[in-house]
Order: sequence, then structure tokens, then C-alpha cells
Amino acid sequence: MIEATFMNKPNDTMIQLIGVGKRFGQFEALKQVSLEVRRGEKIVLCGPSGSGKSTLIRCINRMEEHTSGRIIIDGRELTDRTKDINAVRREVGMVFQSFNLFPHMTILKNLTIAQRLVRKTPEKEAKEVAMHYLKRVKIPEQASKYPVQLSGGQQQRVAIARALCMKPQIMLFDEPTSALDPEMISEVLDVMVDLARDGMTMICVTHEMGFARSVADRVMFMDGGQLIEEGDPETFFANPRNERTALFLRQILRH
Amino acid sequence: MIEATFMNKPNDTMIQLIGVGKRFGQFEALKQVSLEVRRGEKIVLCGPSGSGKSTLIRCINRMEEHTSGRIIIDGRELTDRTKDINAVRREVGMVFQSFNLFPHMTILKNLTIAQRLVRKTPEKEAKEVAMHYLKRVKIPEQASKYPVQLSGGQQQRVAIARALCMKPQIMLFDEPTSALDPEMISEVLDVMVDLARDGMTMICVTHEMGFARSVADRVMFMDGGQLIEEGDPETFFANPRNERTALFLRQILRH
Amino acid sequence: DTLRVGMECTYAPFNYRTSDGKLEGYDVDVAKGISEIIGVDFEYVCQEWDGMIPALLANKFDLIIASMSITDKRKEQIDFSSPYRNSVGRIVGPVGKDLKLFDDKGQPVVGNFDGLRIGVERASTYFEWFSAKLPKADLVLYDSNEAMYLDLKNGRVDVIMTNPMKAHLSFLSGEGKGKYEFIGPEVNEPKFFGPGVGVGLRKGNDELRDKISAAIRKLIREGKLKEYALKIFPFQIHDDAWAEE
Amino acid sequence: MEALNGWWDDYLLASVTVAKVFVCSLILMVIFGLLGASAKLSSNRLANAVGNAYTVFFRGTPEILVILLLYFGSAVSLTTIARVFDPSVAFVDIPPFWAGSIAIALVVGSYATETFRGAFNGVKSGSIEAARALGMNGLQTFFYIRIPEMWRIALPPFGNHMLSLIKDTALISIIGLNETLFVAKQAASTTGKPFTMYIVVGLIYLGFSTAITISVLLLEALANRHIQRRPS
Amino acid sequence: MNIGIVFDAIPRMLGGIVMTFQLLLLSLAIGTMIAVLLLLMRISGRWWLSWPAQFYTYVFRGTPILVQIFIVYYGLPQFEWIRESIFWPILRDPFGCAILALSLNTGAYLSEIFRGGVLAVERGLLEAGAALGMSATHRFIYITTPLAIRIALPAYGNEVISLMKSTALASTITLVDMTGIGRTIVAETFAPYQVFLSLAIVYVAITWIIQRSVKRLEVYLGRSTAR
Ligand SMILES: Nc1ncnc2c1ncn2[C@@H]1O[C@H](COP(=O)(O)OP(=O)(O)OP(=O)(O)O)[C@@H](O)[C@H]1O
Ligand SMILES: Nc1ncnc2c1ncn2[C@@H]1O[C@H](COP(=O)(O)OP(=O)(O)OP(=O)(O)O)[C@@H](O)[C@H]1O
Ligand SMILES: [Mg+2]
Ligand SMILES: [Mg+2]
Repeated sequence: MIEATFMNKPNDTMIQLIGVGKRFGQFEALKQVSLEVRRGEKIVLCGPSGSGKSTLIRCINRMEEHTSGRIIIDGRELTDRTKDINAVRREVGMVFQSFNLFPHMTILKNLTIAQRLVRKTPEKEAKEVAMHYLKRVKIPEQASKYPVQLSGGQQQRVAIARALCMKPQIMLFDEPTSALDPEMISEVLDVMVDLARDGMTMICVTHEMGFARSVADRVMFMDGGQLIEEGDPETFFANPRNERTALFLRQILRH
Repeated sequence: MIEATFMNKPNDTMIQLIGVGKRFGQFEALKQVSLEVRRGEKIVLCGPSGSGKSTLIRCINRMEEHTSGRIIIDGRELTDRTKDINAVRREVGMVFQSFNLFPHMTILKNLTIAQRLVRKTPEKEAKEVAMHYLKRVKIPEQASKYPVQLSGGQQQRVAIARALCMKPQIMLFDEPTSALDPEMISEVLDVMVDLARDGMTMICVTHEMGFARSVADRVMFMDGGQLIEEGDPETFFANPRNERTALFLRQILRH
Repeated sequence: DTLRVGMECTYAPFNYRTSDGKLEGYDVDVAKGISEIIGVDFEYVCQEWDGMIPALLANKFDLIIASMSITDKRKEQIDFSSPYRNSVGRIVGPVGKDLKLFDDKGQPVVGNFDGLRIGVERASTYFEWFSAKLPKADLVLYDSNEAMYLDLKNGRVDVIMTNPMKAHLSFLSGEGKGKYEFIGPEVNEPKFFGPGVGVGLRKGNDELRDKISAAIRKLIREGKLKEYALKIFPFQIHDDAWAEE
Repeated sequence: MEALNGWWDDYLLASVTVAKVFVCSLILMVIFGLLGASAKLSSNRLANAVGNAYTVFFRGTPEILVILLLYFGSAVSLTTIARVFDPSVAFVDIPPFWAGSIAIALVVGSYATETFRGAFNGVKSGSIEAARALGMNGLQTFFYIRIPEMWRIALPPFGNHMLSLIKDTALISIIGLNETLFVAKQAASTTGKPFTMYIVVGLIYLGFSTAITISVLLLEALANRHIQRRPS
Repeated sequence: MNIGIVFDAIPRMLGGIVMTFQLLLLSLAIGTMIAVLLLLMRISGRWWLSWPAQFYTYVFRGTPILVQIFIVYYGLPQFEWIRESIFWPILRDPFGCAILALSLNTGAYLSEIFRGGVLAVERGLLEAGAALGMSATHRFIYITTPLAIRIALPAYGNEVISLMKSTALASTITLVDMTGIGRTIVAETFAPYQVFLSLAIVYVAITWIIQRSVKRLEVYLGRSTAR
């Protein structure tokens, strides 16, 4: 895969991981992970609990620091230099399993605070941007409410809008629907499908296989800190080559 | 349905609800629910959040007291008399969404405590029974651990074994897999399928449609405190007659 | 049969505890003398000054032998034996300040107390005297006498009013020597300071009171009180006339 | 430092007094706390009112006042009560040791009331439902499920209550209990070295607090051994 | 029991309420500043800042406030150099001593309360802030601080009440706060029961007022988290 990298124009490569490792003390959460994501590509990441999926995407916007290998985002390598990190983070939006909306701020404030502090956008413009994305996730009427007043699905859509307000090049999703009631899952997935159609570069950790089938360019399977298998969704689900992948897919699809 | 009751031999009817209602203050959580479950029958109950599924099965082992109608379990009617209630509860095992293992007791103690206090089983025999059911749920090696040291799936299997130790005639499950990670769901469902094959009478609140298809004799749909629709799994999923059922099924099955 | 005797235990040289834990002082000697004569054992209870009378009334002990002056106000609450020691007050202040607090007749000059911070013990006869004579005085109230000397030395109060015998012994001839002195004459108005210091008891114990008074007179007649005083001071601190009924 | 010569034995004896007061008031505090919590949790309105009045009064009144009130007031009220039954009673009285111990136990007990109440309510209702579903009766549920769980929840705040108790013992010097601060007052007046004398008291109390803190940590480890996750 | 004493005593004791509140508010303000300083030291991640803060908290929480007051008031002047230092005008004054001892003491307790609040702020929210590119300072100001205040408020209220009760000890170092006046009245009237009981009721009333105010503030600050 490293060879392949040089074949693409650098401009086309949005995320590049070269032999990335991550240790927590003794424990190796990521082992020699290499990966390349092109601009506009949609990746779905799956795998058993503890396999390192969250760790992987958290390394990509440096919520965790990788301990070996190289990570290059849109041509910028992630190193220890803080300046760079905030610049990179601006390009990478992230949506968490548990929404993590700021509970003491209205929805609108949630959407404008980072714009104002990080991008120094003037108040008025920040509000316009916020309303634009709130419309996009179909809840402009909730702008003046507080997070607890919204349902889980609405909160997660706000979280997505909040990330979009920073106009990132890349969106990372870490099990965005797994904390939701069954009925609310689809409204969030709808928004994500919509984003995908717009050409956003996305990495999404999820076990929603319907979603994977309809939007993913590649599905990847992780286990024990390694990328074990990847492929386009149809062949991946129909004919997993790897033993472990097959077992996992059987388990989550059987019932 | 009330008519139908008189057709069966009483011996064949395990659970009988006649026009059961349940109020919480002003709010009517159950409205005129009638239902009959034969010995060995497996019922899957589904429906949107707040529709009264939990309330219904909690009334069956009198975790809640119904406010109107009659509930008859294995020939015994549930009334205010405490003696009777504990006798009935012994016949009815219950498994909760959040496992509810006693955190301060080892797995073995979790399984023996009620046998010893309620059934007055001698220590040695209680332990044998416990180990028997731990083997049945395939984790005899965890006997001396504490609940937190087990994964969610393992904890739920212990909870099932704990209920089985009381040798109940009926098992009630309230969303037993909804607090579990995707991979652990199947290990719990496996145990439940196994139980179903053994001829246990079961009522199970779940949205695992694969499970419903493979074991349920009848699937029932609740909404607004009423049983709206029922049928055998194949026809229920393929051709829901009711508008509301169809909408619900579309939402949970789409992605 | 024993009686419990309340005292401060920090009021040297009248009643105080030595580092090896023994109670000593003039009050203690008097108490022992009385105990011998009336043939009752005493047990000592230490109590802060401001709670002395409430504690006696609450039966925390049966007698107060703690250098308590016999005043009319106190007599409304408790009974006293006949006196066993003089009761006077005197102001102590820094050397060399010509404060002119008293006129020639020994009466306080009200204006000259202005701006002075004056230390007295809470619930003492000195406090009563100031309240009556100089109601505007800036009084600082202490729970114990020793704390007052410390604060005088530390400059937290400008002058203090206290028992001259005690001040002479515990302060003016020790730590305060050369720096502090008596200011003005002894103040001795029976209206405030009473006829002297006596043993306090709850009302309604007349028999016991008379026994104790008799014992005190006996101590005076036998020269015992003089003996106790001379252990500490070069002079006696009672009036021989008190030996008469 | 030589100022301390001759005072060490007094400090030692006084420390023993502090320890005695601590033990007595600890026992009383637990009793008051449990009584208060039961009163507040009870469905009886009178009990509720008494429980509330108890916590409101003792949480709002400075400890020193409670001590003075009990020391001076107890004799007055106890005597009045006693005379109702036996007019010949002259005086009933609580000595400083007991007046002080009861006073600080009453104050800290009012805090413990809330702790115990919270711990009773804090036991996960899931465990209790499971016990009921298994057919265990109310008493069995109480002793086998509620109490062990409650103990774990109540322990950390309970440790704080013990620290409050030990520190409040210093206040009993005000009514003449011969404890460390009282010794220091006398020693300070005799030697003229107040700093030295009071620092010693501080160090003694620091020692007591440290011992209590360590014991509570050990007890917590014991109570929580079952929620230690497996090493991963 | 002589009720007249109570009617005489209450107005006189209320005269000391100003002193009680001066002690309370001034030492609360200074104590809060000390607490913030200690908090910053403890979460700085530098051992040479965090250890002294921890030691300070340990000492001041491990000893009785009355002993601390006595050390400051009676103890410190034992040393010549303190009496000649620039702090003497403060230490000379019993009011200054009371404020000093009370603030140092309450600062230690408050710093623990603040730390509890800061630690209780959900990690996920800070991560969300970081993921949006907010700097550590921004996160501390806009996320940690407002949420920590909300979390710590009830405990802060309790500490205010504790502090108010501790001000009663100022009467042991000659200050005439409500308790000081009460003790003087007792010494004059020899009626401890009536006087101390009415004094206790005044304190309970003040406690109630403080509690109500904190509750209101809680409701006001928590309006965003109420459904
Ligand atoms: N901060 C940390 N300290 C120590 N170990 C960690 C830390 N974060 C993660 N790990 C470990 O790294 C491994 C991978 O964790 P990760 O969260 O990436 O898994 P995951 O694939 O996202 O699992 P899940 O599906 O449960 O979210 C796990 O074994 C986890 O215990
Ligand atoms: N103890 C109670 N007091 C008041 N209302 C209650 C109580 N328990 C349940 N309810 C109400 O009864 C209704 C039915 O609740 P129930 O828990 O049975 O729903 P459910 O179908 O199990 O939903 P879910 O899928 O969310 O578990 C809900 O509106 C709920 O708010
Ligand atoms: Mg994860
Ligand atoms: Mg439910």
C-alpha cells in the first residue's frame, strides 16, 4: 500500500497512515496500520470491540498521539507541534458516539462558539453559517433550545452540524448511532448519506451494514489493532476472505 | 380472545391476562390488555419506546400491580396477598435489560443466594444447581469472579442462569440484548434460542427480528398501552396489517 | 463525701496548674484549708471565667473558689461566704506614657480614656466598673488573664485593668518588667468590687455557707491566710477585721 | 523546644482523652445518623418533621453554641424533667466529657443523617428489583442487598464525618475538658510560648486525621474489592 | 425560664451580625481566591506546584480551625520578627487574624470542592472542544469553568455555611460578633439557656437564607440542563 501512495497525485490523497502504531503503556492498541484515503472517499470501519477502531480515528485528528509511524493529513504531517495540530484539527471534523454537545450552551451557541474562538468569524457570519447547517440537518427550529431539550437523534444531528460549521475537509464518525434508540437511528443515517453524496471525505466506524452498503467506497475490518481486510462493500459482505472477518460478519448479521 | 380461553384445557394455559389496565397516577400505561400464553409458547413483544412493553411484563410477575382486570399465572390469580406473590414469583424468572447482578457478590453467590434464602436449598445443592446452569450458559469458569469483571454478554448470561436456578416455569425477558455491544448480542441470543428449544414458556421484549423469526410462535406489536397486532413471525414481518406496525417495522428494518 | 470546686486553673498566682499537673496558688491553699477544717474532701474542676457562674448554677460544681469578688450583681444569682482576700483593680500600661487617666481624687478622667483600647476579662468586676463609669470606653474582652498580658505585650491593647497583685507577680516583675507599670491608684469601690473575694455557692445552702465562712475566719485567726500570702507576696492580702463575725 | 519539657505527659494524657471522646461520639454519631435517616425516610409525618427539625437545627448552629448549650442547658432541662418524676432530685448533670461528646455527635450526626439517607436511596434499584423478582422478601433484600451496597456508598462521606468529629473535639476545651488544646492554653500561660504549644496541638490532630484517613482508605479498598475491574 | 432576657438579648446580639457577615464575606472572598490559586497549582501537571498545594490542603484540612485561629492569634506574636514585619498591622488586629485564619482554612476546603467540579466535567465535552480546534485555554474558560461551577455549587454552598459557623469561633479571640455578644450577655445575666438558644435560632435563620440563595442560583445556572 505504501508503494501505491506514490502513484497518486499528492493532491488526491487526503489521509495517509504509514505503519502507524499506538501503545497505551504495555498494550499495543494499533500495530503497523497503513492506510490511504483519497479526497471524497468514504470508508466504513468495522470490527469487534477493543479492536482499535476508535483509537485509529482518534489518532487521525490527534486526540491520541500515535507512538510510531507517520500520519499525514492533506499534506501536513502530524507531529508534536501544537500550532500544526490545531490547524489540522480545523480540517477534521469529528462526531462522537455520545454527541458531546456543550450542555450549558444553546444549540446555536454550540455551533458558533468554535467558529468565533478558532476561526475568529464575526458573530453575525457565524450565526448564518450555523443556521445554514442546522437547516441542512433539518432542525433549524431548535436553534435556541438547550441540548437536553432535544431527542438523541436530534442531538446527534446537531453534533454533525457543529462539526460541519468548521468547514472541515474530512469527517470522522465514531459509532454515531450506537447510543440511539432504534427509531432515531435512521434520521441520523439519512443526514450522513446526504453528506456522503456531497463528496465529503468520510471515515465512519459503524456496524450499520445497510449504511455501509449504500455509501461506502471501501469497508475495512479491524482486529487486534490491525487492518485485517478491506474491500468494496458488496464483495466484502458476500465473500470475506479472512476467517476472522467471516466469523464477525456471521455474528452481527445472523440475528 | 377471552372466548378462546374457555376452549383450552386450563392446564395448557400458562399465562392469562383479561382486560388488564395499569395506571401511573393520571397516565394509563396499559389499556384493556388481554392475552393468553400456552405452556411452552414463545412470544416476542415489540413496539415503540413508551408503548408499555416493560409495564406489561412487569405486571406479570407483579413487579408492578395492575390496576384493573385479572392476571392468572399457572392457575393462580395475582391479588394483593403477599404469600401468593412470592409463590408466583418463584415460577416466573425475569431477565432485565441492565442485567442487575448483585455487584457485591461473586457470580456463584449471585446464583445461590436466592436458592438458599427463598427455596431454603442447602449450600452444597445450591452450588451444584448453580454450576449446572453456568455450564448451560457456557461460563462455568467465571464462577468465582465478580460481575464487573465480566463482559456485558457474560453478565447477561449469568443473569439468565440466575433466573433459571429458581427453576421457573416461565421466563420473561425485557430487552435482554439492547445494552450489549453488537458482538455480544449473539452469545446471549444463542442461550435464549437454546432455552426456547427446551420448551420453556417465554415472553421476550426485543427488537432482534432475526431472533423473533427463528423462535417466536407469535409476535405481538404494542402501541399506546394496547396490543395492536399479532401474528406468526413470517406473516407479521411480511404483511403487517396495521398502519402503525408497518411504519415501525420500516423504521427499524430499513438500514 | 466530696464537694466539687470550680476554678480557672490559669490564674496564676491564685489558681494555676504547674507543668507537672498540680494545682497551686493562693485560692488552692485557701480551698485546702477550708477542706481540712470542715472535714470534706474537695475535687477541682477547671472552668473558663465567663462560664463560672452558669456552671455553678448548672451544678457542674458546688463551690467557686476562684478569686471571685463578692458583688451585688453576683449575689442576685449566687451566695458568697465571708471574704478571704482583698478585691481591688488597677490599670497597667506602658512605662513613660503620661496618660493622666485619674484625677487627684482617684476618679477616672473620662476624656483621657478616649482612643485607648482597654483589655478586661469578660464577666469580671473590672468590666462592670468600666460599663458603669466609662460606658464609651473601647473594651476588648478576654476569656483569660494570660491572653490579656500577651496582647498588651503584643500591642493589641493599650492598657489593661486587672488585679494588681496578679499583675505584679505574673507580669510586671517578669516579662513586662521595665516596660509596663501601674497607671493611677488602686481602684477600690465596694459597689463594684465588693467587700472582697469570697467562696461562691448556689443559693439555699446556708448551712454549708456558714460552715465555710466560719472556716475562713478560723484561717484568719490562726494566721494561715497570712502564711499563704507570704508564700507569694511580701505582704498579706486580707483584712484581719474579717475575722470578726 | 525546651519549653515543652514537663508538658509531654500532659499532652499524652490529653490525647488519650481526645481518643476517648472520639470513640464515644463516633458511636453516638452513628446512632443519631441512623435514627435521623430512618425518621426522614419514614412515611410517618411526625417522624419526618422531627428528622427535618433535627438536621435543620444542628446543621445551622455553630458547634461551639451546641456545646455550650448542652453543657449549661442540659442540667437545667434534665433537672426539670427529672423533678417531674421525682421531686426530691436536686440536680441532674452531664459532665463536660459527655456534654461535649453528645454535642459534637449531634452536630455531625445531622450530616450523617443525609449521608445514610442518600446511601439508602443510592442503592441501584435494579439490584433490588432483581432480588424481588427472585422472590426474596423485604427483610432479605434489606440485609443481603441494600446494606452491603449502602455501606460502600456511605463510606467515603462517612470518613469525612469522622474527620469532622476528631476536629470538633478541640472545641470541647471551651467547657473545660482537659484535652490537648486545654493543656496548650495552660502551658502557653505558664511558659509564654504560645506558638510552640499550639503547634504541638496542631501536629497531634494532624496525626489523628492521618490515621483516620488511612483507615478509611483501607476500608474503602475492602468494600470496593468486588468492583475492581480485571486488569486488561 | 425568664423570657424577658431573650427579648433583651436578641436585639443586642443582632448588633453583632455586621461583624459576623464581615468575617464571612471577607474570608469567603479571600478564601475563594486562595482556592483558585491552589486549584491551578494542582491541575498544572507540575509536581513542584502540585505538591505544595496538596500539602497545604492536607495540613489545613487535618487540623481543627480553632487551633489554627489560636496559632495565628496567640502563636505568631511569639516571634519578635513577626511583630516587626510589615504584616504586623494585620496580625496585631484580632479581626485581621480571624480573617487570615478563616480564609486560609476555607481556601483549603474550597480548592478540593473546585477540583471535584473540574474533574467531574465530562471528558467527552473537552474532547469535542479539542476536535473543534479549541485551544486548552479556550476549553478551560468556555467549557470546564462554567460546567465545573455548576457541579461545585451545592458543595460551595455547604462550605459557605460551614464558614459562617466557624466565624462564631472569632469570639475566642476577643472579637464581638454575635457569639461574642451572646457570651457577654450570658456572663451578665447568667442565663445561658435562653441566650444561647435564641442565638442558635438566629444562626439557623441565616443558614436558611444562605441555603435558599444557593438553591436559587442552582436553579438559575441549571436552567439549561432542566428539561
Ligand atoms: N486511554 C487508554 N488507556 C489504555 N488503554 C486504552 C485507552 N484507550 C483505549 N485503550 C485500549 O485500546 C484498545 C482499543 O480500544 P478502542 O477504543 O480503539 O476499541 P474500539 O475498537 O473502538 O472498541 P469499541 O467498539 O468497544 O468502541 C482496547 O483494548 C482499549 O482497552
Ligand atoms: N413508575 C412509573 N411511573 C410513572 N410512569 C411510568 C412508570 N413506569 C412507566 N411509566 C410510563 O409508562 C409508559 C410505558 O412505559 P414502559 O416502560 O412500559 O415502556 P416500554 O414500552 O418498555 O418502552 P422502552 O422501549 O423505552 O423500554 C411510559 O410512558 C412511561 O413513562
Ligand atoms: Mg470505540
Ligand atoms: Mg422498556
